[in-house]
Amino acid sequence: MELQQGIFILMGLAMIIAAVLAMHVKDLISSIIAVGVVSLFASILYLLMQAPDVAMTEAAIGAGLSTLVFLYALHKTKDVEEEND
Amino acid sequence: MTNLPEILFQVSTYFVSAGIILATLRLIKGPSMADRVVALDTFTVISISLIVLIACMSSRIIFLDVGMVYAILSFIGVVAVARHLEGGL
Amino acid sequence: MEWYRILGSIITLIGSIFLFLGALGVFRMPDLYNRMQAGTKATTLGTILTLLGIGICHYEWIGQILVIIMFIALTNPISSHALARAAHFKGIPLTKGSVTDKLKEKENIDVVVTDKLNENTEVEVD
Amino acid sequence: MIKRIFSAILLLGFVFVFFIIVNNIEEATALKGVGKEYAERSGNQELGAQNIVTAIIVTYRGLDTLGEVAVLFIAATGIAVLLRRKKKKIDPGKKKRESSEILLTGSTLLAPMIIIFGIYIFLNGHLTPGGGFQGGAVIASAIMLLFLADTSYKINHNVFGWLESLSGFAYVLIGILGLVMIGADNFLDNRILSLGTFGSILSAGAIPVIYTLIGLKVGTELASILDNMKGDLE
Amino acid sequence: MNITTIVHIIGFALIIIGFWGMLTQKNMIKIILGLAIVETGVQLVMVSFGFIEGRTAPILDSAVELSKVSSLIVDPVPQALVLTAIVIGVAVNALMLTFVIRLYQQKRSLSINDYKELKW
Repeated sequence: MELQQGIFILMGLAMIIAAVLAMHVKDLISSIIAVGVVSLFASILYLLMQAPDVAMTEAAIGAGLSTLVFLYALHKTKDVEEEND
Repeated sequence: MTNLPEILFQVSTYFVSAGIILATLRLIKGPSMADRVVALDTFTVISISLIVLIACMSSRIIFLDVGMVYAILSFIGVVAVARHLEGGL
Repeated sequence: MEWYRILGSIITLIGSIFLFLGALGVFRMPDLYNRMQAGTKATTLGTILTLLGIGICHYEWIGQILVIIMFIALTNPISSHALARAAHFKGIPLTKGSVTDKLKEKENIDVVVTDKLNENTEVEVD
Repeated sequence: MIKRIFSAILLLGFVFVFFIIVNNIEEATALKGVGKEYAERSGNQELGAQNIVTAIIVTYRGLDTLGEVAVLFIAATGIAVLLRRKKKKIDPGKKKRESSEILLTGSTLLAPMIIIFGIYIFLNGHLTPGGGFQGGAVIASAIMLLFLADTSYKINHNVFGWLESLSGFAYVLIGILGLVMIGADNFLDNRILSLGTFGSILSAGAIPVIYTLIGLKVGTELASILDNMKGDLE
Repeated sequence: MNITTIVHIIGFALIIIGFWGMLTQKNMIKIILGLAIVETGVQLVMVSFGFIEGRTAPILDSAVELSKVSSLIVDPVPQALVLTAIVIGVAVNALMLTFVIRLYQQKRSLSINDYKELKW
């Protein structure tokens, strides 16, 4: 097996494990982190598939913006709960 | 002897891949979410090396731009989760 | 066979070994703070060495590689600092063999010192 | 219970379809269709852009990109309408925890650097990977870092709104200039400026100008989405 | 096994995992996370349609000879499609999360089972 295919299979396994973890784990923050890991490895796969533009977009969006949008939503839905109590 | 650098680069890629496997195990195991964030931090640093190694193996300088974006933006996600944990979001 | 290519690839190999050891530390260390130590310090050194090796090997890339190294050296400590501080405030416990917790001591001392300062200023104003 | 059986049947159907697709996929060995056409035209330096993806996004498929930017604008407007601010006072007992000195200093040092890096990305869109969408995301990330570091940081809504509207307006205006100056079916053509030497920064006609406008628009829109999601009660 | 097949399998596995999560989870934020995974899978499959083994990225700097471009580069059209789709995806995710926040402010619940007005 060549090195490049090995990296593809390793990244794919890590992505699938992270995706299953994101759907399976009870804790929402861990779930958000796991989705971030999925997008990180997707960016490396795009780079290996000779698509640097797409890799750069996925890196810029998935690194921070997407995580923070989900965290803000989580924060807001908790915040109202505290006010209600 | 002529392709010694290529062999050494391949061995380096194997080491980096082993690092990714170990950090994935920590991501699965991590008892608290802070442990998973540590795994994410490790992933980002390791993948910058992997990106530059891929650029070296395909010998195209344009791939380094992706590494630059990752190097300067990847810490923001970790900071976001950290600020959420300490209640400052 | 140019000597700089061999030198660069050897430096890259050393850096990747550091990366592997850092990830091993993340997997093996007993509590969060030790893991963070392994996962940030060792991997930062490993990444810098890996990039420098590739920069020596392809010497025409050295400008962009130095920019990447500068970004890593600036951003990595900030994220690990924020994470460690958040974990400490969240109350994640230290491992059993830990000897000292300076941040907790510092917080307690801080309160006392500010109280004293306030008293002093009040006295001076009066 | 019946819901679970239905979802299992649906997933099994997906697995079946995907299995057929994976079995019957024939690996591509050559470019064909529009891809080949665009590659050959770029090889002849028709537009003067080194990055073929940029050439496709900005010029060959420019109308689609206008649509994408419109979708982004509608999403941002929808978020702003749904999360409109109510006038409410925060009780002083429930304040956010201030960030540490290191994060504050680091963010004030890093945010201008990240913004300059974003500008570098969308000015070099025709030479290296990257462009307006990526540069806009990078600029929005800089503003996000400021949000994270400083709890009292507020963006200037006037400046952001004007920047967004002006860049969108100028984008459409450049498209109409192509209609006027080149020909009837050349909306969003980049040859309204001279093409320059292939591979230098001031080349490829209007592509850097268009990508700068797209970058400003995407950056301000993503930043305003973040600001609305953050939504501090005044 | 060639690379296109591997990436197809990864992408389809991500799509199925995301759908599984969307169908079985109760929490609305988690359903949106499942949709984000599905998006990633679809984008991976789309990029892999344009990949041709042994060719290089579609950027014509000194590494690509200009006279025989069409036999040296991978297909640029799927990359251009996916690039905009990613940026649109995060805005659409933010819009969906906004709906979730508004629903939460109405009923104080994140569970999908509590919103039954439109069920027949």
